[in-house]
Amino acid sequence: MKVDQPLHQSLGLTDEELDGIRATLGRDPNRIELAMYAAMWSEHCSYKSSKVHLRTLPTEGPQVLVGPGQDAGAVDIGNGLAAVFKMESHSHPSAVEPYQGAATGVGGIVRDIVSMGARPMALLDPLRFGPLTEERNRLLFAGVVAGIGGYGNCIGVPTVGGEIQFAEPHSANPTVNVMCVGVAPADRLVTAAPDVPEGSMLLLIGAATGRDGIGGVSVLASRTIEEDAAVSRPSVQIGDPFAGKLLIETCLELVEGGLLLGLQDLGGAGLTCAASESAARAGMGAELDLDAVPLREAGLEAFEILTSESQERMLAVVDPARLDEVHGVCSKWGLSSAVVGWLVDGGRLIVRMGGAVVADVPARSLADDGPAYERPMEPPRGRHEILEDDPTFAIVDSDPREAFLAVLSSPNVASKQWAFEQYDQLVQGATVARPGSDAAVIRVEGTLRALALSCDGSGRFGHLDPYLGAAHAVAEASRNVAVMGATPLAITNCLNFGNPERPEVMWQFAESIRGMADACRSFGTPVTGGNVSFYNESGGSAIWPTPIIGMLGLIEDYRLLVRPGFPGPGFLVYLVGETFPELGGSEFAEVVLGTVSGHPPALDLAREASLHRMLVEGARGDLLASAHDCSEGGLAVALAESALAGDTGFAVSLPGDEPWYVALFSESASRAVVSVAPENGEALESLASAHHLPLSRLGETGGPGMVVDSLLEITVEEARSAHESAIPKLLAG
Amino acid sequence: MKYQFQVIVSLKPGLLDPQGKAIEGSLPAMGWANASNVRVGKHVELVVDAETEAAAVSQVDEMAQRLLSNPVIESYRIVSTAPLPDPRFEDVS
Amino acid sequence: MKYQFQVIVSLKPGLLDPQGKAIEGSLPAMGWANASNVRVGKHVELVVDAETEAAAVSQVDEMAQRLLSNPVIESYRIVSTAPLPDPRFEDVS
Amino acid sequence: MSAGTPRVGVVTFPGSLDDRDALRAVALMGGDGVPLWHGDRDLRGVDAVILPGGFSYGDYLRTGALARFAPIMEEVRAFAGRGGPVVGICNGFQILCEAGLLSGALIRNRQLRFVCRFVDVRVETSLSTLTEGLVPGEVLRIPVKHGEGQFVARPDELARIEAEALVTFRYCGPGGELDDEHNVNGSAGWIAGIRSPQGNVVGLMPHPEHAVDPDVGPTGGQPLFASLLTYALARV
Ligand SMILES: Nc1ncnc2c1ncn2[C@@H]1O[C@H](COP(=O)(O)OP(=O)(O)O)[C@@H](O)[C@H]1O
Ligand SMILES: [Mg+2]
Repeated sequence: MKVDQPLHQSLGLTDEELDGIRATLGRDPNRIELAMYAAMWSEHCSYKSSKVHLRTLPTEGPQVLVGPGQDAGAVDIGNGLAAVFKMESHSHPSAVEPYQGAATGVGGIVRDIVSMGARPMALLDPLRFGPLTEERNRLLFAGVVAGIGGYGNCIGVPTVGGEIQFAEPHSANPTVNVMCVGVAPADRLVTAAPDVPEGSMLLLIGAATGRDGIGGVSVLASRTIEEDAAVSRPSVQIGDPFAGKLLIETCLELVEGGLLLGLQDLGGAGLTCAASESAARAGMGAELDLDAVPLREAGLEAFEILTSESQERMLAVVDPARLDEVHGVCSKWGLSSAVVGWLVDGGRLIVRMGGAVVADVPARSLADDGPAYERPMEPPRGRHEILEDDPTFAIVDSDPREAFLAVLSSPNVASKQWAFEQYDQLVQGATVARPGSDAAVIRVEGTLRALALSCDGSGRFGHLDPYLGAAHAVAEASRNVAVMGATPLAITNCLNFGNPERPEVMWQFAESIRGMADACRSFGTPVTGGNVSFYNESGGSAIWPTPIIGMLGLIEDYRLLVRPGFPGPGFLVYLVGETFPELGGSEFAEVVLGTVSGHPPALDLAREASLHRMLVEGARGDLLASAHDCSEGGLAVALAESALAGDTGFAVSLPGDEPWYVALFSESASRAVVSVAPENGEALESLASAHHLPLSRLGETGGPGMVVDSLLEITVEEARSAHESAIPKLLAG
Repeated sequence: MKYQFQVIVSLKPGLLDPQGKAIEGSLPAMGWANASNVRVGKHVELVVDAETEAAAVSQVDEMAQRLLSNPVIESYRIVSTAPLPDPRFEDVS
Repeated sequence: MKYQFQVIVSLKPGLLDPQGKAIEGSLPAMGWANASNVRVGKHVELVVDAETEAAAVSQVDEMAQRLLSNPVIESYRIVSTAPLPDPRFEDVS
Repeated sequence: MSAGTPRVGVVTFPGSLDDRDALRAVALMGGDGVPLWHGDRDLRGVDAVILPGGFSYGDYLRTGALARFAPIMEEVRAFAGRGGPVVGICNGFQILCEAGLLSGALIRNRQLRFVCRFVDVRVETSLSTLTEGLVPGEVLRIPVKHGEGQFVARPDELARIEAEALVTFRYCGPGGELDDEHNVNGSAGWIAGIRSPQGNVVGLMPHPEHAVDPDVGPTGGQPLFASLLTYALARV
């Protein structure tokens, strides 16, 4: 922090923003008010750079119960139940302290689900790191994975899926996103209640407030790391998963007992955010009494109490007549609860401490009236050169077997077992398909329904063409749930980008939104919420644009779900879809040809949507013996993973007349590898033609080897060892 | 010469210590309501073979910084194993 | 009166210490092949409010025995927080 | 509750996680699951007690260290003393060791990482509440999920555990073989579970409650619950 800077600037507010605050208040804000605005109007809380773009996303559909704007989105999953889900980034804290950063990320997203009144049932963790050949990246990777497990395992929410990719631009800036999914009776969702009476109590439940994460949102998440290398250390928060678990149980018992009028988690901007949003949503104001806030250490100043990001706290809105019952539930679970304020008419947030009013501002101005910018945008220079340098037309003289092993053991493609084995995947007893499947599947208690969940993001594709990259991410996420037999329902997202004040970054962002919106419209999967993480850069070089899509699909009868593994010998193997010469941005191009360039594969959104419908129909009719989507590494990897998952070899011929490396490694979209029992071959063919999808019969399952024409022959065991040992070997240094 | 050290690693003051907090929370039920300020850290013992005590100390210091503690959230101190002040306190088990 | 204590809990000799072993295993690669006998234990600080020091000590002893250590695998010792012998070794971070 | 249906209590401590799963497994296997609360001094007349998996008190200080002081543990101790069947799964096993109801202790996994994986365990004795009717040598597929499951004991203690045949389960390969690769956490003697000398108290790290429902995965936990219900029924 520069010493000679005016206070508002050192808190991250611009001169114009200060003028806006003055205009709202009709006077100069005092230091405490300034700190409150700085937190609420930070990029992280106000979405000031992204708002105008986010508005263009499709958010409506008959399945949507709660759209963007709440702590989490909710969709109707039948039987009177709602699935509540949301994704969030904790990249900045994780870059500073990987274990605690990731752990508190889990804690935060789980509380978002709880604050809707839903029981958290599953976590997924899409992650991005720099190459594991560097020690710093290994430490970040190991620390983040341990932190996610450390928190998720301890609170009893299974981590059932995720995604891990490695790329140099993520070296100093890991991307750590966490998605949580919960389930609640649809009529019990805790949403903004417009008719909460005046005098309703604001009850702070959970941990005492300390100095941790003071200014976290402005310090960590709204600037680049190096701007704050010195300042950011005191902002590190330590997660207390045990307290987190007690908080989950307490809140759910309160919700089930009908004891609450509202519930908000305390995340970024702490009490300021929770109080101003609670008041604004009720169309009211609030009085806060900081002397009533339980403190972890003496001597906290008002601005510290107001902006502390101490973890494991929730703010409940309670009818005074039910206060005793509420206190009773809290103390049953060993948590403290304190009335720290109440709702008042008139719309002002009035804060008292030591008997004096220390802040008095309109609640709405904090919560809803933050600035919105239309930041300048411009495509990055040199973009056309990279696109035109397409590896599809390179001269390839590699050995097929070596190329195959290189791709299979590339860290992006290799098994992520080392990571997901550190996660409890089973607690709650609902996990029908665990990590290692295209999508995770969790069943919904008391029904035959199940949720299929997948997280996907674009790495290279998004770098080369952010519009296509984001559209591919939605397509792959939908395909991943559809191959398991689930109808894609809706998405959440986390948009990870560099500094939005740079026109190239803003352009990448806008293009990504456009791609995501187009794909979501075609697939009928509205966006129910999400999170934006900017300033992921250092030394003027940003991470690749990384929009991560969290897809939620629905299976009506989980007994009919389809798994990726070949079920055994004697099944017919087909490729649904068509392979084009599209090596731009492929794993093969990076690993074997050493280039990240060219045009990403084209995406025919209508064909993609037909593929999803066909796969779901095939699953419902119990026709498919296995199904696995083709994405990174192309047909070669899809076949290999089906063989590994089912411990069954295959013998196939390549369809079409493209060169072998195109047929094996092109990453053309809208494809899946499926197998069927021999008697079902014809049914599959007519199903595909009913959906106007190309279908090629490749061969049969069986035997100890993976055999492709006379090009390639490799035992399942050798392939397994390449696939499974790659990451542990790299971690061993 | 072999020098024996103890490195005590603790969470920096002001940071939440979830372990200490949970232990403290359960003490009253065990009849020890008069105990407080519980903080849990790590205690690492090790032996360093070096020419001089000064060399050993500077090596342990580096190890404590780079390997045994996490400087972002923890501080450490180094104690050379001198006889303990009062035999009453010695290894009582 | 408030008395401050440190309780140091360590694995009994003869029992394998997986953390100590892992640290020891990583030392040579970091250039510290001359360090050995690494054992990782716990360091618990606490304050006891009691009439006399003797009362405080006997309570901490009971806490150490029943709660802070597991006698099946761990031993403990109690240190009352006296000034450290050599200022060089004080909190160096 | 029909006559002749054993009632199996499952204790919820602060931080218990697999308590609902254990209750569901009991019901699926034909018993009556009875939720019990750590702060009560009441076993509600159950015929068997399960201390479930999870992270009671966050596993802070030591796994199971704080939970063993819970009021209900006095009742559990007395119940075990009367020969009542008591099963500790994962965190429950750790609590039973801390409470001195079983020998040994569980420390951090050899690899210092949490591990969630389906493993094979070999039944070592039929003289326990969980293995009545099972044949020693039988191999069951059951998941583990723990960070601190490495069984240790002082050498003399370990020798006694072996001499008295208290080992109930060992980690093994698919054919029952004991090799390093299949020792999932580095436990002494591949020990995955042990019993009290009377056999009515059993602790194990693997989670049989997550291996009873064929809709979700392997069912190696079924025979163990069947045995527990039979054992408990004998007391009804
Ligand atoms: N960080 C992670 N946490 C949990 N599971 C993961 C993680 N990374 C990958 N996985 C799992 O590994 C499997 C393969 O991942 P991935 O190659 O990204 O799948 P796909 O290409 O089908 O999207 C999936 O089941 C995924 O959920
Ligand atoms: Mg897939």
